[in-house]
Amino acid sequence: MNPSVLTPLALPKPPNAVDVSCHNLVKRFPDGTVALDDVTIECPPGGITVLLGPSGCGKTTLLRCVAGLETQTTGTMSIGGRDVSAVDAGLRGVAMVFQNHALYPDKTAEGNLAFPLRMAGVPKRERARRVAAIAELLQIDGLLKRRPGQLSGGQRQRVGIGRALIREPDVLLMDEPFSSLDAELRVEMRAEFLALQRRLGMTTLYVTHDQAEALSLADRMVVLRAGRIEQATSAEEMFRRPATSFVAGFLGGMNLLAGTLDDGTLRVPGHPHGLRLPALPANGSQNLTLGVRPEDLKPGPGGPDDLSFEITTMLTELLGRERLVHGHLGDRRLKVRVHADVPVGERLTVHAAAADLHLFDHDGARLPGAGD
Amino acid sequence: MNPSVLTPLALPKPPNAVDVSCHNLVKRFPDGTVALDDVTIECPPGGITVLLGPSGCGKTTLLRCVAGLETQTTGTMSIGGRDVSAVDAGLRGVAMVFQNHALYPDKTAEGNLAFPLRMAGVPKRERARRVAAIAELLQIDGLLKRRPGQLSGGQRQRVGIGRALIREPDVLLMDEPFSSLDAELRVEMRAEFLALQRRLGMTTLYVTHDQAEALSLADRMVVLRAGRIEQATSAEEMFRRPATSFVAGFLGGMNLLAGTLDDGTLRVPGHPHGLRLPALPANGSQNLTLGVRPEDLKPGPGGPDDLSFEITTMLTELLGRERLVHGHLGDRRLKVRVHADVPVGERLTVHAAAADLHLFDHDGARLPGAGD
Amino acid sequence: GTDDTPADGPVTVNVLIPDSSSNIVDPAYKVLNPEFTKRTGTSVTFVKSGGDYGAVEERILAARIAGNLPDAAIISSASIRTYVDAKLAQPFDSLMKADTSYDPTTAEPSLLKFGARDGKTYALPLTASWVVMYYNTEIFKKAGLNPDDPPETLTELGAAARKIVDSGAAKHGLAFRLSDDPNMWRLQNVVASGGGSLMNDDESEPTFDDPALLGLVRFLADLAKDGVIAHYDAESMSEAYYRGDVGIVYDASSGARTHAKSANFDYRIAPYPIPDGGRRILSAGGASIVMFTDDPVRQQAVWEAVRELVGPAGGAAYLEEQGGGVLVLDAAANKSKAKEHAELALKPEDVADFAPMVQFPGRSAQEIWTILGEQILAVLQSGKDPATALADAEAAAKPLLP
Amino acid sequence: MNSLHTRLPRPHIGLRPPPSALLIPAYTLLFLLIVGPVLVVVTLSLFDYDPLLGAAGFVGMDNFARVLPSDDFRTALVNTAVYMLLTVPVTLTASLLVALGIHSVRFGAALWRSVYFLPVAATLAAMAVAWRWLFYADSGLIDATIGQVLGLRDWLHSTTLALPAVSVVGTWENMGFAIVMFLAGLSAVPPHVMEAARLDGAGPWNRFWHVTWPALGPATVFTLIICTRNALKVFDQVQVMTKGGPINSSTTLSYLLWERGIRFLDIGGGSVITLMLLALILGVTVIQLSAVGRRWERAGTR
Amino acid sequence: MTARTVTRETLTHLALALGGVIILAPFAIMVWTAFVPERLIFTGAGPGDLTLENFRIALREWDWLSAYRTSVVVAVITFVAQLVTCLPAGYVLARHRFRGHGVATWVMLGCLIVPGQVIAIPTYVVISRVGQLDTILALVWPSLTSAFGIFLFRQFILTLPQSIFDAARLDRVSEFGMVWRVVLPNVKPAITAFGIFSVVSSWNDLFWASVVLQSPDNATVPFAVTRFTDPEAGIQYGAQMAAASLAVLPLIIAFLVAQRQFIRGINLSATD
Ligand SMILES: Nc1ncnc2c1ncn2[C@@H]1O[C@H](COP(=O)(O)OP(=O)(O)OP(=O)(O)O)[C@@H](O)[C@H]1O
Ligand SMILES: Nc1ncnc2c1ncn2[C@@H]1O[C@H](COP(=O)(O)OP(=O)(O)OP(=O)(O)O)[C@@H](O)[C@H]1O
Ligand SMILES: [Mg+2]
Ligand SMILES: [Mg+2]
Repeated sequence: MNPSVLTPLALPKPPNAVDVSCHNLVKRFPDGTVALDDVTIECPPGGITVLLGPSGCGKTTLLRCVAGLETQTTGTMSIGGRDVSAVDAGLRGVAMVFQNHALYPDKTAEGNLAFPLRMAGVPKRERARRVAAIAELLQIDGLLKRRPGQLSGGQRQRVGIGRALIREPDVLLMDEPFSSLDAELRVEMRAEFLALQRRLGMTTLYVTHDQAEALSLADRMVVLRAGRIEQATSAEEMFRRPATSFVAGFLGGMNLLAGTLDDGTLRVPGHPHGLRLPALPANGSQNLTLGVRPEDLKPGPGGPDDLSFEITTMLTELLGRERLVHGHLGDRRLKVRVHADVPVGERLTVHAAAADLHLFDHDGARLPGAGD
Repeated sequence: MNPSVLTPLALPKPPNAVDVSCHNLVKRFPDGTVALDDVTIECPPGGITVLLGPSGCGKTTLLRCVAGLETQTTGTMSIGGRDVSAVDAGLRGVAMVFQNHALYPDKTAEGNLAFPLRMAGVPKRERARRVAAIAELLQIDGLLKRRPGQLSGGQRQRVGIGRALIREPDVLLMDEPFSSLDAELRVEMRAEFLALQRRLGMTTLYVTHDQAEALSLADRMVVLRAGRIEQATSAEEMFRRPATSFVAGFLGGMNLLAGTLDDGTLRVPGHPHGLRLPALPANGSQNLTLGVRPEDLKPGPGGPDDLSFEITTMLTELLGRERLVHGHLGDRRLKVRVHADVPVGERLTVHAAAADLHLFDHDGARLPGAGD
Repeated sequence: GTDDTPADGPVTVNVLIPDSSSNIVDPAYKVLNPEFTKRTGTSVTFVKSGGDYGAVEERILAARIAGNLPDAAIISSASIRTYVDAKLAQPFDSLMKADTSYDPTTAEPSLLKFGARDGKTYALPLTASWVVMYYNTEIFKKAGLNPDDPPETLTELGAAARKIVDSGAAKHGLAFRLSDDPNMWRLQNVVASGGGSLMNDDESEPTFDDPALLGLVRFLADLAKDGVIAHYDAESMSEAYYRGDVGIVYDASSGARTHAKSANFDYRIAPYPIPDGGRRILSAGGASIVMFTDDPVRQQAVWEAVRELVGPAGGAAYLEEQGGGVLVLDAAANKSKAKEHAELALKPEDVADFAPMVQFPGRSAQEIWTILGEQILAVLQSGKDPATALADAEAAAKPLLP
Repeated sequence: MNSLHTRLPRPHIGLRPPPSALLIPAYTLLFLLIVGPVLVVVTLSLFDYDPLLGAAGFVGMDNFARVLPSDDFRTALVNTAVYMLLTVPVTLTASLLVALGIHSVRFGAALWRSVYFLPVAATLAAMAVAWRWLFYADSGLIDATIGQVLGLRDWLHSTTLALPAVSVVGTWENMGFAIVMFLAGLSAVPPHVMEAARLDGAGPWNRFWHVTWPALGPATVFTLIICTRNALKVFDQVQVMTKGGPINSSTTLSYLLWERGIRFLDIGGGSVITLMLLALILGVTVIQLSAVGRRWERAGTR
Repeated sequence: MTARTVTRETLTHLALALGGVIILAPFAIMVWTAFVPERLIFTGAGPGDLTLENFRIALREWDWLSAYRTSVVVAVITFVAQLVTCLPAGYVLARHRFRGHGVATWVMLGCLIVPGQVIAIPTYVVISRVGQLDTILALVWPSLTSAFGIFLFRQFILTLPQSIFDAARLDRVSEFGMVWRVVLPNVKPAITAFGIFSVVSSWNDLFWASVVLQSPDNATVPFAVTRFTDPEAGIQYGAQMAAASLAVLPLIIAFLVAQRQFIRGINLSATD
């Protein structure tokens, strides 16, 4: 359950929601690349599981394995409690939005949308009705007579989404479904999709690179890294208490400062003074990584319980209302989100509350402490 | 010049930077679709012109016309002061990152990257050196022996970017180049690209749906809408003073409240009381649209010079540190960005400073007033 | 017709035909018509081979393997022996004898011999054509030859042919078909006229060391060496002749119609030149009908059809179709066309001497002919010694005999 | 959205017949129509079978011992190889050029397609006559043009030129086929990759070499193998043009097998030649597939 | 169009025209001869001499309507049967790996190389044993499927993007549906090419027809062309060329109709 979505849209799961799970999935490609390395995932039935991870970490491969388009090297997969490891893709009741759209080049947008219904033997009139409805939802109603080659990137992507949704499948796999849409449309589509998903209760696996999308959709969030699961939990939990420095860096772009702990002070290479930490980790680890989010760093010296230090600004970026200031502390780069413009090449004192600090050990594992 | 980038990276333009301009470009496809309708653009030589606009507005078509891959129906195009309207694509000195990557399916990543250099007759060793350099830059150095079919979406996209950059072209066209990359990598790549662009001074036309990217890269920003130019100016200017309500809504997702002005109060349908505007537009327009960004709305009643009103919350979305609260005011929906969690279905008082309000007339054109 | 009308409906028999040879099949279509069926109770289905005699032989082979031979077939008269040797052809004798209304004496006796082996008649010729010489009088005149005095012996032929070439009247004096001439028809005729034969007396072995054959090959080789003679296959031979590039050809009398249509110059027909001191013998070509069925009822029906074809009606039809370029079995019909035969250089005494072509025994007959042809061509084209070539041919042929 | 409420029937999670079931109709027929009869022919190579007498006797390898060392066989083998070398490279290159030409023109492509298609459609019997006239000594078009330049004359009646003459006809016949194949293959060239190549500064040659040629891979492999097969089993052209002559100089294996097996009624000998021909074509196909086939095919596989 | 492209276009046309002359020469001879009186064929004729006499002979001597009908029926049945059997097989060989895949591929390649003459007699024996000689079935029997077609389709299916097959599998397209709904519309140029060869070769096939045909009513078009050759009397060139022209006419018309399919209607760029 997504704790952040507490609206009437969050209907109780339809009783027919199915669960999807993978156990010890390994996928090795013929050239030896191991794209998935012992992946075990349980997707909440009727919920949305968001997959996150750096480019090339195996997200698409995982979806393709679930769909049955790729055969896992070892491991098993079950859908609705049944082992489908050896079941044909077409019989798993899975629909997918492909990263590259994968439209039928010879069929019009309408033909593409209607195709899964034709395959399911839906009568013509019913088909037309449902195509019209989904096209309206996706705002492509004026384009139904065009072939994929005559559509823009975003339009193609929407046709691809429509083709997956129109079947109202038990399991929906979405591979960066909104990546080619503009921000406004993306937000709209996301909301429409969420409403539909909540109503129909299809178990969804969702890959996205958009953090806002991930956080707002995820009933469960899974971070993959080089074919392995780094962390799998709720969105809120993951954002608040990233289990590893990798997750922390990946989600929300946390600044990570590695150094050695010396008498309550974090020594960072290239920086003359250390950082005096307001709280220390429970165990006496020597090599530490300190994490703090750009938006948790505020200009000014802060209070006595805050961590405070000085950086040299290098570059600022306009983000809209705010600016992202890139600076460095010793040899380390870090980013700060500020509201006003700051001059480049000068020193800037920033502070962060003890509660906003995250500590990770030598191997990147979270240390209980400050932020908890 | 991008006013937000005031770092050593912003080198003076190399003397060989060329200008790119289109005059009264019209593109009508054989099926009658008008994708570009009288578009005139001047791209600053050596700068980055970012194209923004909703899906299907003609961005890709414009890039393709500039590249010479599509022949304009009417209008002219010049590159480096030379009329290239009838010049073959290969002779325009233009490189392009395609929305769908368009890699050579039979060549390895390395082969794809080296191809433009081979065509330019660059000797083998030099080619290898440059391929290695660009691959490292794009973090695909381990993948050089793979074919496109063996790469993930984001990896393919990076190969496509590398292929365009490696030539160090005079003119670079980039169609959503980072859309398949995760947030972290995207920021990194963006910075690397910017550094490279500043160093080489290639005149760049850049399509993106990512607002942060648009704002941080644009020397000049152009918003297209249904094949026409809606506004073309600097990023900062466009963000601060959107020329139309369309731009305002599109860039940064401004809340737009249309209503009628009645004695200094904006009457919004379905809302019993009106909104008392702290400042009025110069002319006495009756039908108005009030624009205010979600992040400019702050909880609480605010000061006397602030606009203040009550909304009913409907839904909250986690954005990371912050939350986006969807609410309604009468029949209108609006969004507020807040730091704390707010209960759903309750009333929330918000306020905005007069300087953060934007007013648009009946046709969507900006009215001089409050925000200026 | 016969008196005994069949009790239960018409009997249908299959006759395999070389359907590309309209000269041979069209009269058959014409004669074996519905009226014939009504009259005799025999109906004939023509089975198309899609080609000429060669195609017919391929079809017989396939049908033989499949065990569904047609009831009868129209084949080249030269191939009769092959089917007799293989015991596929059925004799007509008892049918002929039983048919009281048929009078064998109305048949040209020399033609009747064509299908006779071991005292039985295995085939009846529908047409018989003979070799004649066609020559282009315009070329003759240009070469200073007298068209009214055509060559009659090989020596004269050689001289005339050389003169044509030497005077520049035509590219070649003579064309002589060898390579694809079934059973070396032209060669056989000249050799026989020179008193030789390609086979021994009991027709069991080839005699390629025959002096007449050797002489002929030497004669041809001499001419070939100087380019006087060329074009050894059917199409090139006639095409060169029609183009006016060749003065003289040995060709079938049945081709007279085609010559009349295709030659855009003045030409004449004369008896073919023979070896000096020889006596002209006509080894005939043409089409014969053989019967394969051994079912008495069907045999009877085949006989009805054959009799119609070789009788007066068929004879007349063939002579009509071929413009007199052939002889038919019905002597009376031949007489009525005697004048045209004369124009085709056939004298009455020739008819009496009509002889069938020789054929090698057994199934390898075609291969032996091919071997012989290739050896002779090797002489003409690559200058191989004639005697060696013929000896080689004989050596290669021997193992192929049954 | 409300209209999207009826749910589709759920798919049964279960097993389907394997895709290879789709091979059944074609392969059943292939076995019935081709493999079976071929096996019969193979068996016959061990027998001395007189089709006319209907007598057959098992002779073991005698037929092989008789046919394989013979001059006829050796000549036919060499002729077949020469014919292949004379036709296949020319056919493929010329057809590819023509197809590229037709594909590149903006106007008149339909006209050229028709022109180059005509030879495919025409009946060989009639075309043979026309070709004979073209090859006619001295005054025929070929002697009058190429012949003048190269000093060659009367191709069809020359023991050295008859085979080249037949290969001219074979090339001409197969070109129509190859052009049609290449034209179909050209429609599979991904247009966006072609565009990328243009922007990458690739000229026409490089665009061909780096984009078109790889994409044509599977079509090229097909055309190469079919053209080679057509060349190795050439029969019709030989029969209508030269009947194997003069003096066997244009006898190919296929012609020899027909001559032996059908015309000479030597079924056993014909079967041996059939076997040799099949082995030859199969061998050449294997070589082609392993030399270039796999590589070219993979280049165009998506 | 720039001057450059105009020049290139013109040069291409010139080159194509040059090749076209060579390609068309025999064909032109055929058509020309069909109109020339027999007597003038070898000595040359001018435009004034042309005549329809040869066509009159060809038309009189042959029942063209019946031959066209039989040939069309045979061509259509053959093409449909081959398409129906070859397209699925080509698809499976191109896109699936299964046990026996290699064997199946080699069987296909093996069948591809067998000359028709080789298997004619065994096939003839079978057909005659089941009493089907002289039927349409006998005519089409050896061509009910075609290794050539399987190979051709396999090659063209290889060039389709894998992603459309993935999408279709998830759209629950059965393997059967995959062939007809996904492959078929995307390999139209290949089908056109295959159609051309299938139709042309069954149309022009004399060999097999002459083996199994018996009655004149079933004769196919090529019989008409060979009809004017006599082993002794020679060839009636004019009539033969007229017959050959009449024989090829329907093919040309069919080709002009099929041409459309060659025009690229599919833009595969929508998918990678
Ligand atoms: N067919 C293949 N053969 C070999 N390696 C492959 C193949 N397909 C993918 N890979 C590799 O497997 C890894 C995982 O690929 P995958 O497509 O799952 O990544 P992803 O997480 O979807 O990335 P992205 O966000 O860039 O789309 C990548 O490193 C990729 O290069
Ligand atoms: N070949 C074509 N024929 C007809 N219409 C086309 C064709 N290509 C594009 N269009 C239409 O032209 C319009 C502009 O397309 P374009 O690809 O330029 O959009 P875009 O701005 O790039 O959109 P996106 O952000 O979705 O990629 C769209 O409405 C599209 O449907
Ligand atoms: Mg992916
Ligand atoms: Mg686009």
